[in-house]
Amino acid sequence: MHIHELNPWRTLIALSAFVVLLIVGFLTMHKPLLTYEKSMSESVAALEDSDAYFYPWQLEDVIGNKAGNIVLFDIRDNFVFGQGHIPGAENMSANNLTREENIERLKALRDNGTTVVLYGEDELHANGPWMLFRQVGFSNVKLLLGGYRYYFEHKDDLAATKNDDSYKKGIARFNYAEMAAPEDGTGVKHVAKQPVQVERRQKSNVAAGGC
Amino acid sequence: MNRNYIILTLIMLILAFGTLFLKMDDELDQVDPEILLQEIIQPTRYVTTDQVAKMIIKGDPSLMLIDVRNEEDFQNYSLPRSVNIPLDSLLNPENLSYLGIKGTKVVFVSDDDIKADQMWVLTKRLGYKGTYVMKGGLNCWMQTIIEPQQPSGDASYADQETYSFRKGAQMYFTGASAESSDDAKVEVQVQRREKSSVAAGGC
Amino acid sequence: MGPLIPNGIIGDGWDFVIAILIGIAFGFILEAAGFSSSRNLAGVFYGYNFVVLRVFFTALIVAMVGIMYFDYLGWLDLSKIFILPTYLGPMIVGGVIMGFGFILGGYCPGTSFTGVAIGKLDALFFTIGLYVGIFGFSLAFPLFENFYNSGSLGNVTLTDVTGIPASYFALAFTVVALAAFWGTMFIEKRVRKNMKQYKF
Amino acid sequence: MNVNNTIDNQPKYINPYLGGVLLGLLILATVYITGRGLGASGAIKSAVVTTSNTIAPAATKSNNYMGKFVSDDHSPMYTWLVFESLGVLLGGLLSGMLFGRVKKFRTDRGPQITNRKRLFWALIGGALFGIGSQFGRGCTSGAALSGTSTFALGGVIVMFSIFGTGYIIAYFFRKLWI
Repeated sequence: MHIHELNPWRTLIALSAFVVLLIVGFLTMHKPLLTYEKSMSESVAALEDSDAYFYPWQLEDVIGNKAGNIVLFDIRDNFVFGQGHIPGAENMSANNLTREENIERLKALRDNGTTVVLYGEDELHANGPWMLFRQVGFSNVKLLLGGYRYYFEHKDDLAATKNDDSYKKGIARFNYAEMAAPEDGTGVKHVAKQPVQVERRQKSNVAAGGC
Repeated sequence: MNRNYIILTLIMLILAFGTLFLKMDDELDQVDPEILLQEIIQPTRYVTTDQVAKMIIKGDPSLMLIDVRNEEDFQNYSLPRSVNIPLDSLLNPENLSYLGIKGTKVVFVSDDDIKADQMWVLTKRLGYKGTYVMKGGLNCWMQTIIEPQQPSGDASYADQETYSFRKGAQMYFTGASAESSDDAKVEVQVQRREKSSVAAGGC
Repeated sequence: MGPLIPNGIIGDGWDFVIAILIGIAFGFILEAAGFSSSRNLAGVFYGYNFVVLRVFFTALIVAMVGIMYFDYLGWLDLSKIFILPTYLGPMIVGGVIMGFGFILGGYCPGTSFTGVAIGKLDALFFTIGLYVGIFGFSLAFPLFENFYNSGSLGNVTLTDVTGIPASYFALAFTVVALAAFWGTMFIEKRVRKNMKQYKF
Repeated sequence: MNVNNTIDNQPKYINPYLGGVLLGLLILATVYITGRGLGASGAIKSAVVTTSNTIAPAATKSNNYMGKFVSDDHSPMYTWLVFESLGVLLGGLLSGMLFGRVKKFRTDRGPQITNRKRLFWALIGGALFGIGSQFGRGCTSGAALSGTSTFALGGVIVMFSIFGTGYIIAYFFRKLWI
């Protein structure tokens, strides 16, 4: 009779307890309300997708009720919304975006093919929520360029904004190099920059220790 | 008796095989979408051009400026000590190593604030902390720091103070000669928490 | 959720209390499994007692597989656990030296502590030897400081180096370990039959 | 079969696989709670640094190796691994008492060598293990077991080189054990 021939029923119990623990883990696993549908690299690429934006002049159709299945969501808070908003817009203020019913609402709108246009005070305001919704698979969510402020300034002649690009982002409005050039006449330097020496992160070991 | 060993072997094998079917994120670690959304709706990530200018002037070692424009624009003009990470090459591991250093404040800069904000959302999804967006971007930088507008005579004291700081900063960043020596004092108490002055020339 | 202490769920103050509790469990398991006897430990190299192999590899595969599941279930954040840094040359040399130490001394550090606890003189001498060895190492450190720091690959995992997902390693280790368990069971039977005397 | 090995004489060790499963779960729990694995040789290192620091503080601080572990605000003994190793001693004692293995001092040895020889080789083996564990950044429990179970490359290297060497040289030292 050797050690290894002893009946391993306790081992079986210990291992089974472990298996039960894992099964309980699987059963109680938190099912998230939202999951990323786009990977990081897809999300980066998706920012170039012009289909994800909604132009101010397109609002005319929405306001005039000519375009079906487009819903405007105003993410500013309720009070500001009450003071003025794009006609036909619904209020879904940013603080409530994480509410389950709002997420469900978006899911329902996606499923029946309705386009959702998000807007905030300016474009920046709605940019974050818009990006997140696109990343979690709401491909029907679009961002209103220029935001409410631009709409408000041009609401009388939205069609004219077709030729206006003052609301567009990612454009240098000034010639930086010239503007910031020293005024003593040394002019604009076009010297290739030396890479800046900055600290980089090592692969982190969070809890140091071991033997 | 050996039957129990067979059962044990089988359990272990099944467990080990099971790991193959676990959907592991090969990707970098990511923040839960819900938590990310909650962070996104907080406006705490924005810093003003004045704050950035102060930090640069003071030489704050914890500041790291990351320029998210493309390389050509970056070569043409960039803020001092900034690092170029074009938005579309963020996921390059070499670029990611700039982020997530303990104790640094990373400020994203672009032409305006949209691209920087998009960068912020993407890096936040990857779980990096201590990242900020320079509100208004370089366009605002030009308007406020490089060519500050003098407030009208009856403007509040705070506005006058902001203006005098900006004139000093302008001199620092461009080498412009100061119009009057009084205005040119560069105010460098960076960390001071300030009440936001309304007329401080927002972009 | 986990790891609890790095994530701040359990305060740092509990660190040492937990250390003692974990140590007690560790010592208990080692001793109860028979690791307090150098005869048992050395047996793995001579084929008369494979208790080291069994305990070691069972622990290894349970922990490996468990970590995979814990990660999947969201209980453990793998990016926050300590990954042993790799120093290629020094680690191979260190392992070889430790291999000699294992055969000659019949213990490894953790097991020698449990041996001391139940009154094994050879375990006590082994522990004194450990102390002497590390002292000598520290004094002579300048001689091989360069070598000690050479071959650093950083805190890399098998997946980082090979690109193969961790679950394949877990499976491979499990299959090999299970095969070894069955194989050694027969080896042990044969070797023991030929042994004249075997006392614990 | 040999005479000594009757059932009464069998040491009451637990089934090795039970020990393994429990140890595996302990590693899991340790990683889950503390984010790192088990260890043992680190405690001896702390002891070395502490004594050296008491005897010759200046020399210790200037020593490139030990100097790293000296800090002004607490003793080098005040580390996680020292407490864990204290626990190992306690746990071993507990188990030994439970299974009736705590007896007067005695020596385990192979049948062909004397006690004195065995103790001599234990000392040498310990010294080698001490040196090796510093090069290997950990011993069997710290590097090989905890390291490998967290899929660290270093752990696997240490594990294979310890056991590989063991098997290669086992033949030459067989007198010690069989």
